[in-house]
Amino acid sequence: MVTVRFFASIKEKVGLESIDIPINGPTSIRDVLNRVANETSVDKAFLMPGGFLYALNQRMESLDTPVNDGDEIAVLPPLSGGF
Amino acid sequence: MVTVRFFASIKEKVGLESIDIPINGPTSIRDVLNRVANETSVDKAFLMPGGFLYALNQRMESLDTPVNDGDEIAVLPPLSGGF
Amino acid sequence: MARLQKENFDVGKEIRALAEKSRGTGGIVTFLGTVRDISKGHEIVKINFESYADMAEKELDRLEDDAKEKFDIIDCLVIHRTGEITVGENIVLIVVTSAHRSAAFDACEWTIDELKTRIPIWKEEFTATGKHWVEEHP
Amino acid sequence: MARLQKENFDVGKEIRALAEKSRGTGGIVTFLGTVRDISKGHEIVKINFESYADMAEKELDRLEDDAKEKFDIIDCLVIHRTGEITVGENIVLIVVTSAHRSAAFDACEWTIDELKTRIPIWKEEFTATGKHWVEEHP
Repeated sequence: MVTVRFFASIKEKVGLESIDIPINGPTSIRDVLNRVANETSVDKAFLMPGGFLYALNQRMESLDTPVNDGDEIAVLPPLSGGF
Repeated sequence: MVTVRFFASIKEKVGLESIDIPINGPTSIRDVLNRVANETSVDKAFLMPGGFLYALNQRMESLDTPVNDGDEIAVLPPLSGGF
Repeated sequence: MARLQKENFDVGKEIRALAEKSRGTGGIVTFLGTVRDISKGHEIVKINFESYADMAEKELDRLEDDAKEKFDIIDCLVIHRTGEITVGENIVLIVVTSAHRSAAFDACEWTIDELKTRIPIWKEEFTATGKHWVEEHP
Repeated sequence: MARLQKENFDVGKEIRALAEKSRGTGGIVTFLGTVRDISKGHEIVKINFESYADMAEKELDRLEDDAKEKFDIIDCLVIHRTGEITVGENIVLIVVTSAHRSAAFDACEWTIDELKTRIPIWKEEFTATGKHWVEEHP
């Protein structure tokens, strides 16, 4: 099982703060997000539009990074901290 | 008459805060400082070593700038404001 | 140690505390970001910052460490507020102490630039006509 | 309006006052110079700043005006202390407010660099073994 967390505009559009996805065998962040799309009404292209960042256990990673049971993935829309 | 003011290390070495120099006809800052050297024990080269700044009526000027009766000249050793 | 906090901060107090950590401090460069009244032509009522808090705190600490490694500075402090903030109020503070002012300026500017690209924080603007997330969507 | 003064200044208060002059302020860059404990290998007890006060005040005002003309900033404040100052205490403060942080950094760094070349102020250092004027004699 991995937990996928959503923030800001993505959280509002998905309608969830997070979702748990069971995994079996070798799985990447991209695989998990495809599963999120299958199990919700959310489009793949919406979760992976090309300009988002993804964190695995609170570190930025690419979509191809492998995930393990117990990991936390976060979908990060374009950042706007600062001022 | 013009007043010549001294600051910091120059004031200590000249032993004066200021000196009044009478002038007649066309006179430059350099002329006035030569007169200061003549009327005190201070060397010309000490007042005009090449790295000082000079102010006329509180504006930086070159040694060749003409002065008029009532003007204030200041001999400024290398500045060290800031921190 | 970086801080992510809801509460406001006292700029003078933070600068003093960091400067007093080292008597070798000669130059202190500070960047303070506050809430502007206008954003892209819209009058702002207030803003709200959401964060991925656990990650943002770790990344802010890393940002301080990276600044200290990259530049010839003594110390670096970053504070970022979250939650609702009104016009004119403080958002973010970066303080850099150094013996050399040029390194302090470079480090402070680098740190605010980096912060905007690395720290998972999102801004929501509230205007007279509604609210929206500030994201340059691809 | 620049200030040359014997009294200390409250950094937080000065920043707040300048920022509040314009609600368009988003980024505020500050340079604070304090007295270091060591100067060229000598341990400093205190320092003393002498100034050509009338001229220094005028030049400080001009410096603020020049910064505002040269850079895309909202406002610029310069304060320089005179007289005796002990280790760790404030000497000089430059605050630049701007809508654009990059201009604020450039303006603040330019202003402290210029200050050192234009303002008739001289520093006397007091060490355990005596005192001397800080001048790079030609």
